[in-house]
Amino acid sequence: MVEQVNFNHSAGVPIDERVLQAMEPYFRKFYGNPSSVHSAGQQSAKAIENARVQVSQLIAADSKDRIIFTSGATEANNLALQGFAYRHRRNGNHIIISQMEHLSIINTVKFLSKQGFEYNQVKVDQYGVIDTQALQKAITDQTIIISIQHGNKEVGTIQPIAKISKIANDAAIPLHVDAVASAGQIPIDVTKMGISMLSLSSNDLYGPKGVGALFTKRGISIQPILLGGGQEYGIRSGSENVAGIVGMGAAAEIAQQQLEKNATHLRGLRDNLIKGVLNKVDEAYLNGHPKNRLPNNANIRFAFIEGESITLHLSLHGFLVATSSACTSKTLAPSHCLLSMGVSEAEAHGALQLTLGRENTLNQVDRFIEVLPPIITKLRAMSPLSKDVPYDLFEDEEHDHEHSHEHD
Amino acid sequence: MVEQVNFNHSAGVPIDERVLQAMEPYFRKFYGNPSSVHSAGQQSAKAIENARVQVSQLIAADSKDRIIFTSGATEANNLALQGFAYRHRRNGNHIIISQMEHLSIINTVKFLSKQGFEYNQVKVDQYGVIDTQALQKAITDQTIIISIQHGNKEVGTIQPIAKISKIANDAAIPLHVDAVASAGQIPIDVTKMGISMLSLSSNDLYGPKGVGALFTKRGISIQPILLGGGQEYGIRSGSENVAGIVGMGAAAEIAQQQLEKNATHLRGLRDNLIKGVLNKVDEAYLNGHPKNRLPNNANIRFAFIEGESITLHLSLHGFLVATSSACTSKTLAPSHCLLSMGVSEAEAHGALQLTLGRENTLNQVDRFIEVLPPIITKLRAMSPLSKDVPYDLFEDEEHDHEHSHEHD
Amino acid sequence: MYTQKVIEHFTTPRNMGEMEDADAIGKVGNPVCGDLIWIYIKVKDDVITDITFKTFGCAAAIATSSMITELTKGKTLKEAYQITRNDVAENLEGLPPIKMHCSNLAADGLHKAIEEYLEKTGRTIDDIK
Amino acid sequence: MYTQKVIEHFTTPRNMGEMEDADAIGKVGNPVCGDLIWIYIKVKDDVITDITFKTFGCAAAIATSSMITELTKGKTLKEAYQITRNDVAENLEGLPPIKMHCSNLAADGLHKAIEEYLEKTGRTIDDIK
Ligand SMILES: Cc1ncc(COP(=O)(O)O)c(C=O)c1O
Ligand SMILES: Cc1ncc(COP(=O)(O)O)c(C=O)c1O
Repeated sequence: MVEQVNFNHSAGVPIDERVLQAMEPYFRKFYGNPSSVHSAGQQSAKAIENARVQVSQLIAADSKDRIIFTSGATEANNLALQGFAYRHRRNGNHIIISQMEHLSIINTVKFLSKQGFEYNQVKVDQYGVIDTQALQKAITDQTIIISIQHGNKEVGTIQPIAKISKIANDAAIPLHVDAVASAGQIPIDVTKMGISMLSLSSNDLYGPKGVGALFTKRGISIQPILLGGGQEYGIRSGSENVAGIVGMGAAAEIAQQQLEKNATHLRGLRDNLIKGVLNKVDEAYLNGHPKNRLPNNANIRFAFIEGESITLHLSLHGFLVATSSACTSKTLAPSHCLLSMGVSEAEAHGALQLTLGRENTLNQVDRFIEVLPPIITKLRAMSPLSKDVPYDLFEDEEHDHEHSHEHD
Repeated sequence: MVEQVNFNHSAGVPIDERVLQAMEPYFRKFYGNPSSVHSAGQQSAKAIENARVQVSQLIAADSKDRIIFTSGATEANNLALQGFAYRHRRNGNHIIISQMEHLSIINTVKFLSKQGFEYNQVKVDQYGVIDTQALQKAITDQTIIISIQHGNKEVGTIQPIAKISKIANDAAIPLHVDAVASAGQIPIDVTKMGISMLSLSSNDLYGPKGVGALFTKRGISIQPILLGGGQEYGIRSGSENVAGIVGMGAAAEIAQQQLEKNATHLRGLRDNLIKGVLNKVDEAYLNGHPKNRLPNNANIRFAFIEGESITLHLSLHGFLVATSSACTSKTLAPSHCLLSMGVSEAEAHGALQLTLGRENTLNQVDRFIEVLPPIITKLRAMSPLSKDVPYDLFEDEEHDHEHSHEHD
Repeated sequence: MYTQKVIEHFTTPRNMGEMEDADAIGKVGNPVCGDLIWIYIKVKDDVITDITFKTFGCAAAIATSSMITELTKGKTLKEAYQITRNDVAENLEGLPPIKMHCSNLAADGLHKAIEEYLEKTGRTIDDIK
Repeated sequence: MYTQKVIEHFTTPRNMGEMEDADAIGKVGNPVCGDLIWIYIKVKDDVITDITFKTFGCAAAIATSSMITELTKGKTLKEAYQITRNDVAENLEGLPPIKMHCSNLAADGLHKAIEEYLEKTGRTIDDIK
């Protein structure tokens, strides 16, 4: 069998062995409830506090700030927005996000908009970078919170958080940052960056799935979503996932210690990957910002062919990669990020999303650059589209494909 | 060092080794996102569907029903009540629960009561059994949902769900059952029992913490709390905690297969424990129902002394047990269950909550019965309270203890 | 998620390519939706003597295109017109539910090519049915 | 969660028990709140010559009761009255934050016993301060 190479870390990251080892005692031995007075419970409580410190250090949080452990990034984002919006409703009902946000932000503000809130989605440029002037203009006297992601997992673009935070702080509006894709990849300093809330995911730090965290700066108050026993400062009830939290803490510590080393390694791979592919394949384009991008992300669009068929060929060569093609999503809807960046729906189908991990090697990248071009050639030979028969020939045509589907 | 004996399974259960083994591949190998098309992702997706089947079998759910995986029982209870209440608001705004419910039910309905809902807490008798006549009377034409727990983790009482479900079904009101403490202990058949929604916790089945599930019967629609990528039938977004879900599935399967065997073992230990202690210690009383109680639960109240001091002595002999004494809780508030059952606040302080687990032995129970009586004797010798100086001498006194605290 | 049969037709598609002297071409789909299938046919005495395809689309779109050419070659127009979406899916030993629409598309392409051919020869499908 | 010192005073409390011929008893707390402390004192020439306690309560309540009797024995009423909650907690090498109120209670019990004794002898605390 061919070697399996994972270039699809956006869909899941293998847990670091050291993290798993740190977790194990909390499955078998210290399974006590942190609220109980017994030594096993006390040990769990200590371990959780230790994990809080480990996570705060990754983002340079102050000891007066809070790290609230959740079941993942989705819950952290929901807690940040729902929790803040409901608590501060009296101050206004307007929320600002961007077009590049993850669905756990977009669908949360859509949900809130049914509860009397309103929102703006600030537009982005062709690289997916937020239009800060548009952000400035979107602010009203009703705006209570701004939520902008740090890095985009799909296209790799990093937002100018310093600029964004200045705009927010000048208007005295708290800034929530979804740092799920950037944490551990690039440095984060919530204090220097002027961030009031920040969401993290454990798995993206090579920790276990099913854990995440919301940072809230001292003085920021939010309302709980999950009510119950009052765990996590009363803001997130439920018996603590002790092993999971310990794992996230350990993962955060490793991520922080190795940040520079990992980022350098990944940037090297990424740049080779991008250069190699763009050199060897015609009509291939980089999606996302050419410079301000996550160290582990390469997103490349291939004209005239569809992404799922590329990924399937690649997987037969052992390479696991993702595509932004709508064909692989549950809803068959194209990536809202690419569309926001001005990529057409048709072109978006041909985008490959390559997300590297610590364990990837230059060798694997070199092999990928060998394997990919013949696949592209083969699929292009099969496609009715080409420079002579471009996508836009079809723009006005009736979508009979969907029709036939409906009549089925 | 003395052997550590855990009689405090209500505060956490050690994970079953077989469960941990089932989980391990999903940490290291099949960490793919179940929504992705790759084999690793497909393997995760299959594993999750398998876990759904394992969990449904534990509660005899139909394949048309849904098992929605959550981050735990607290989330399952919140999702059931918030999700149902918001979705069916048009049909009414009244919710019925009981006095015995867990805080994740009580605090959720309290929260909902700030959003325009109303609730009744049906009273219970001295054994903690719901007054079904009171339940019947509590129903109004505004009642949209009834939520009653199956078994009580603290005092062990099992509710007459069949009767309760008949009342609910006669009134055409869906019944939610919190089966966190009963699942795996006593048989559950959601179909025969006429249950519309049911909450489960993985850890209570000897699975990992941080996982739970909500069963919803076919046709029951609820609104999501966590918005995002649309996982779990669109009702619970967030990348799936694959290893955790696999663990919960494996735990459910083992729990189902061994249910009779484990229950028999635990009932034997429990009955010996209760008989032994009540025989050897004066002024000791069983809390909860004498017959209809969970196989693993013994809750015994000792007059004139306080629970935390008993548990500390016991822990020095290696026994980990819990107390319902307010002194061990974060809020210093006494157990609302005992109070509902008519136990006075003063008496509630002397209650020991003994929750047994599969790994406990008759030998350990025998040793406990040897160790406990001298501890009770010693603490009673220390206490100013006795038959001659009973609690109620103090009922009308000023609470100067709290006063001095306030002036601090 | 795909059957072995789908993978096989996807990796080594039958009858792939443009047909310069095609008697008719059935063009269906739209790149906006992610699928575009062109079915080329050559017809003699109302028998499909040759058939090829070009497809922009996912693995299912490619495999169904390949399969439909295999099912069709040598059939009369009438027989070919009766080939259904299900025939395609069945011969591929199944398609994932979310991909069923792709098998529709290949069959639609074939039907459209036949209709186009008939139109050129001044007939409709009822004339040969 | 408890220091070794707390555990030691809890398991082998000093000066535990009723004092039949006590000169005064300071009764504080309430079983409803989970703590009840009775401090018995014997006084000679304004010196506490003997002191015992009886306590219903948690480990912290018992350990602080024991500690306060140890701190007090042989002290003058004036000295004893100056013993604070912090003295008790410090001598126990700390108490968990949530248990700090228990150390209040033991000190309150001692103070109440002294006040009661003074009242019996027709004085107030200011008379000896
Ligand atoms: C930027 C961002 N935020 C939030 C999430 C949600 O994470 P999860 O699905 O782990 O809850 C994702 C998932 O990929 C993400 O990329
Ligand atoms: C009956 C019942 N329901 C719900 C819960 C909440 O469980 P968790 O804290 O694991 O979310 C508990 C916890 O003990 C419980 O006993």
